[in-house]
Amino acid sequence: MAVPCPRLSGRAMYTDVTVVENRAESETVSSLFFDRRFKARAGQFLMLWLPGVGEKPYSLSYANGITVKKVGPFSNALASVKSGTRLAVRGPLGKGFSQMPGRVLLIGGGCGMAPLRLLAQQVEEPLILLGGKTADDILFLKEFQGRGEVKITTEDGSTGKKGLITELLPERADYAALCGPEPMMAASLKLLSQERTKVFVALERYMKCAMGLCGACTCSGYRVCVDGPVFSAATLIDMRDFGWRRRAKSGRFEPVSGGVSCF
Amino acid sequence: MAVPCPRLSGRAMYTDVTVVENRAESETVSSLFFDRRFKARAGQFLMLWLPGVGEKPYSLSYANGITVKKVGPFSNALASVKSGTRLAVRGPLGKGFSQMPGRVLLIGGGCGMAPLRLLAQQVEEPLILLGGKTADDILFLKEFQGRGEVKITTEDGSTGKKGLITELLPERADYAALCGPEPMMAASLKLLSQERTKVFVALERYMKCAMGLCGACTCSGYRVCVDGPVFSAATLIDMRDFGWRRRAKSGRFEPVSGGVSCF
Amino acid sequence: MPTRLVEIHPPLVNASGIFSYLDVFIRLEREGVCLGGFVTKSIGPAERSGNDNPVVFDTGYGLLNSLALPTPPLEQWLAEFEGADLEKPVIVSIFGFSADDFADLVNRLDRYALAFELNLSCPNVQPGEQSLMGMLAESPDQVGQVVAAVRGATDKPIIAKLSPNTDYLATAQAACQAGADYLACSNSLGPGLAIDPGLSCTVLPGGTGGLTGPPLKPISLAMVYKLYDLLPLPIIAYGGVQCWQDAVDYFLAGASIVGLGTCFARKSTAEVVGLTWDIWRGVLEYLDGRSLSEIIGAGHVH
Amino acid sequence: MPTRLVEIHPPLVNASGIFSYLDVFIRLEREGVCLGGFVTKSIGPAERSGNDNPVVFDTGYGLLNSLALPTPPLEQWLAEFEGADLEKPVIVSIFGFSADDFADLVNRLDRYALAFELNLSCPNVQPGEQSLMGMLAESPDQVGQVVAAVRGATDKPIIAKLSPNTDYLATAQAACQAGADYLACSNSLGPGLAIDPGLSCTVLPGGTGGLTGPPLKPISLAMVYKLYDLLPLPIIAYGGVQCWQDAVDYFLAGASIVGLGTCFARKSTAEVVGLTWDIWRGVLEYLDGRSLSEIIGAGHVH
Ligand SMILES: Cc1cc2nc3c(=O)[nH]c(=O)nc-3n(C[C@H](O)[C@H](O)[C@H](O)COP(=O)(O)OP(=O)(O)OC[C@H]3O[C@@H](n4cnc5c(N)ncnc54)[C@H](O)[C@@H]3O)c2cc1C
Ligand SMILES: Cc1cc2nc3c(=O)[nH]c(=O)nc-3n(C[C@H](O)[C@H](O)[C@H](O)COP(=O)(O)OP(=O)(O)OC[C@H]3O[C@@H](n4cnc5c(N)ncnc54)[C@H](O)[C@@H]3O)c2cc1C
Ligand SMILES: Cc1cc2nc3c(=O)[nH]c(=O)nc-3n(C[C@H](O)[C@H](O)[C@H](O)COP(=O)(O)O)c2cc1C
Ligand SMILES: Cc1cc2nc3c(=O)[nH]c(=O)nc-3n(C[C@H](O)[C@H](O)[C@H](O)COP(=O)(O)O)c2cc1C
Ligand code: FES
Ligand code: FES
Repeated sequence: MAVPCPRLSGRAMYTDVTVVENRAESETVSSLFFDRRFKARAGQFLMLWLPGVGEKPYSLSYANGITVKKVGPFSNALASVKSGTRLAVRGPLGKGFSQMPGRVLLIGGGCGMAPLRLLAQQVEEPLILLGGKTADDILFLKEFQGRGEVKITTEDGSTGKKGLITELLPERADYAALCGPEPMMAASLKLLSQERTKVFVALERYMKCAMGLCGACTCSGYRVCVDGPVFSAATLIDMRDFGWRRRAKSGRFEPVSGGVSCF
Repeated sequence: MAVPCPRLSGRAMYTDVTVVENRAESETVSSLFFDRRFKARAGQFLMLWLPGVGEKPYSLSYANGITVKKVGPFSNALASVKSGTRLAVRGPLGKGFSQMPGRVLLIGGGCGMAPLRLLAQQVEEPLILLGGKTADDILFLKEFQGRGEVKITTEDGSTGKKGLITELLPERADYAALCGPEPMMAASLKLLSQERTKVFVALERYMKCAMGLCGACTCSGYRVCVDGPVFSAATLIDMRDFGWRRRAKSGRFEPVSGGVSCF
Repeated sequence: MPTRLVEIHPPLVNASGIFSYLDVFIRLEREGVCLGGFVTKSIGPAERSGNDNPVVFDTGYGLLNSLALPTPPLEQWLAEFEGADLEKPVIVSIFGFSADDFADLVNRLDRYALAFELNLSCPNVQPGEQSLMGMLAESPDQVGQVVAAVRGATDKPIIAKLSPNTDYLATAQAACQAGADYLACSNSLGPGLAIDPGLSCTVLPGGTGGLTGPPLKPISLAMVYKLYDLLPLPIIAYGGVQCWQDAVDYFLAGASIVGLGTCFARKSTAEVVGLTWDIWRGVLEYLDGRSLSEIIGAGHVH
Repeated sequence: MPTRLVEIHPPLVNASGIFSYLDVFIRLEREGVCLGGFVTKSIGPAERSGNDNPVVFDTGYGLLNSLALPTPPLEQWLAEFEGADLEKPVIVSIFGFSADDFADLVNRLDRYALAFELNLSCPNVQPGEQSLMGMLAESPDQVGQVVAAVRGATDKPIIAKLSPNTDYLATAQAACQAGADYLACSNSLGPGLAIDPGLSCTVLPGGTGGLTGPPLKPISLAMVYKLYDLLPLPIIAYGGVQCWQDAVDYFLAGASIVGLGTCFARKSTAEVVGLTWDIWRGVLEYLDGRSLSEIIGAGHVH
């Protein structure tokens, strides 16, 4: 092997990975697997660069993979890369979920199930609550069932209980991890924090530098790329924008529920 | 203490030292002692910077000091700094003397006695041969006597044997270390290498960058600042310029015996 | 000495485009950051998205960026300023494509600004644009016109932010004559290029981006040093500050205020706060009881 | 493709002013250095001492130097060339203060040179001088005259060494029109300044020095990339190469030959040899059987 560059030791910008499998998880969701495993905590993310298309953040759903929902130009391009494609990635970036000893509740909706899948591997016998619009939105069901008890709600009742995930709450737990659409997380948080549960929430914001410099990803002054994406409920109390608004590419505020959401 | 700079960790250019003593060793020679000890092998040197005057190399004669002979503008300025003065130094630089297990011969002349003084502390019971024009040239006599047997020659016979140091050779030894005027070293080397002695020689050349880049200090293609200043006899065989010529500030060749030598 | 002073204690600020938004400043202030004030990202006349990602590239020794001046609509900026619960003063950085643009922005933002920093020198562009550096910093005339227009629109201190890639002595002189109160040295270097050998293509949109961090430090230090000798204006120094020694170097060269940017890369809020304190404590230890004004310019021994 | 090619295998050289003298090249050749040829320090019309020490300052991220072109008398150079027992070819770097100086040097040195590299771009000066960069690189006219004069004096390949601090597209164009065969990117950056906070004074004589090493890399890479698109001349790349990836970046950007300088700092002869092999082996592994020409310019995806 060629001698590694002193310039790059420990601070290379990109890691080159090769896609070894592109697995369809549902109509609109695919997982990409790489020829490389990352040492990461669930909740950490990669910046994935497709030359000529862009560079966007994706949570690790596997130690060697990510899961993408086709919602716009980038995610469609990403979901259609063939196995054998070389990609440049940065990461794992950000702060993931902490250790959660004790009874853990995992609450997931939409692509939030991606980091939750990895988290389910990192905690003992979690109770897992999954919510979606329809059966097709429930990802990784087998794998979740292999890790703990799973309860499901769908808005159309096509699988699990008909209704919203919040209706399964409050479940008693020492810890809860929330990944999903921000309105769902905000609603769940309100119900949960009254109980004696340490709650962690994974946020998404538009990211540019993904290294804490540009401020694009701010949520009430916390830079999600370095202070998050996982925040504790204690911090969220201070975040007015949580569940309310986020900055678009220009920095303009838009409601968290607006736009083409990936959830 | 202020947090050290990551930029400078392990690669700071200058170390600031304060002169705590300026000790006259003879009419023309002074030792400067610093408030800091350097971990160095004998033969290694410091670049000493006097703002507005220049920056020149001096061998460590003590772990915390150097010894300077007044021969020109820089050495005169340096020899007259008062205790309390702050100086900026680079180093220790270069390759010093190797470990020398066994019977060691130390052969010194002129300012060559400076690195030899430190070397005498780093080897066991050396036999020390010192040569000078006159008694005043013999430095550190007490300290050398405290380390091993000392033999002296002076050209005027004012102390020791009258004559040249080469007349004390050949002494049998496993190792010999030579520091002094290049003609003396070249002559000694010839006498010594026929015996089964590993010989090391400390060279001096005009130095500019003192980091191996500029080539100013070359002696037959070896850059003295990084390949030396200490060379083995095996290497010296390949160095035509040894004992013959050196480059001046412009790169012009001059004879090693020419100019105002500090020896 | 200028009549219009930028009062900032301690004399440390963030660099424009770093942290960028008022909500981040508020957060840092709450967490006890050791900065005397904040500088906004450069605010432009109309909403801009800036370039597509990737917009940064870490060379391992410095950072290339090609954000290319994203900015929310001005109305949103005004609303954010109105609502901002911030104690420390804010220097408002602005940019535009004409002297009128600059003057209009100053009119709208005047009541929120401790001072205006004019971005005359950003080397980055969205595809097809000319850079601020090309339009303004390369032409002392243009710089004079922009500064004069702003001077006519405000009594707040005006800071002219210079480029290290142009004849900055000429630009600075033009800015000074047109009524600038401060000089800022400097905006980013180059621009430089990054290639990904794995994918065999350039990384940044358009290929190039401005270089910041340690590579810029000696260049910007030379600018501060020379401008301190040349002109009577106080100087804000940006470029490659990583530790207190760098800040001290800038003060010795003649800067009155020092800005921090790339050194915050990959640092959480708590780490940012910690670094600012490390830097300021280091400066205080170096001062060892002396006042800062004693060392400003003290590196000029002739 | 130029008619006059610089044949260098492997396509790696030292940068001018690094190692400098023929005796050092001979030593490195004997020890098996993996360079295809050597570049002399810039040879001037008359003996010069260069600046007083300290002439280098390590910023921790790059190197400032202000050697300011020391050079032995030309007669000595000629004698050294005559006596030099060297197999690898030598590119002779020259500088002067007029077009005649350059032409005279070429006349005297022609038989020893594989090619001439014209130093049009050194930013360093002895006290009171104007820099080569100021005299030549800042004026495409002057550059044209110097290159034309040299073109008239030799049939050897002419390499025009450019500055990153001036309008290098214009300079390169002038050099090309006047008959240059190669462009070299680039000479040192800035200049920059170094201050010693302990002693509170500037370090280098005159304060400033050219910046080399990693800070220069992205800037020089941008030059190579742009000039490769603009002009039909092959390019020698200098600036901040530390490892094979850097060399590959330059080849992808369009360089035909890559030069190494500051990366050799603090390296013994054996370490220098080792580093050149590490770099070249890395390039070969990257090529993975392809020829070098396949990757030269391959980073230009449009
Ligand atoms: C920390 C983090 C982790 C993420 N993890 C995943 C994941 O595991 N799987 C997944 O499918 N998606 C994930 N995303 C979202 C993903 O980055 C893209 O935003 C999404 O794929 C849409 O991109 P697009 O260009 O296809 O659609 P667009 O048309 O650009 O946008 C669709 C919607 O996504 C939002 N969006 C666009 N770009 C970003 C961005 N860079 N960061 C945040 N939001 C953006 C827009 O506001 C819009 O509402 C994550 C985002 C963040 C910040
Ligand atoms: C590795 C090394 C170790 C040295 N150790 C000592 C020491 O321990 N004690 C000591 O007194 N001197 C030592 N010297 C010599 C010292 O660096 C100065 O050269 C000397 O003090 C004369 O400097 P000057 O300016 O006073 O005299 P100058 O008038 O400049 O020169 C007097 C003579 O010294 C030579 N010389 C000048 N500058 C240098 C230089 N930078 N490097 C080499 N030779 C030079 C000149 O060729 C001239 O012959 C050492 C030199 C080297 C290279
Ligand atoms: C990500 C990023 C964004 C920047 N945005 C701006 C900007 O909007 N306006 C501006 O004047 N300078 C901008 N700059 C330049 C900085 O304000 C500063 O001048 C430069 O980064 C040098 O400081 P540093 O080396 O400490 O980062 C930006 C720099 C970076 C790294
Ligand atoms: C100590 C030193 C001396 C130099 N002397 C010269 C010179 O004489 N002529 C020249 O054209 N360039 C000179 N340069 C510039 C180099 O040739 C090269 O262009 C520059 O250092 C960039 O390469 P690097 O980053 O690999 O060092 C010198 C550079 C250094 C560091
Ligand atoms: S994306 Fe730039 S600070 Fe988070
Ligand atoms: S002094 Fe420059 S190479 Fe030794």
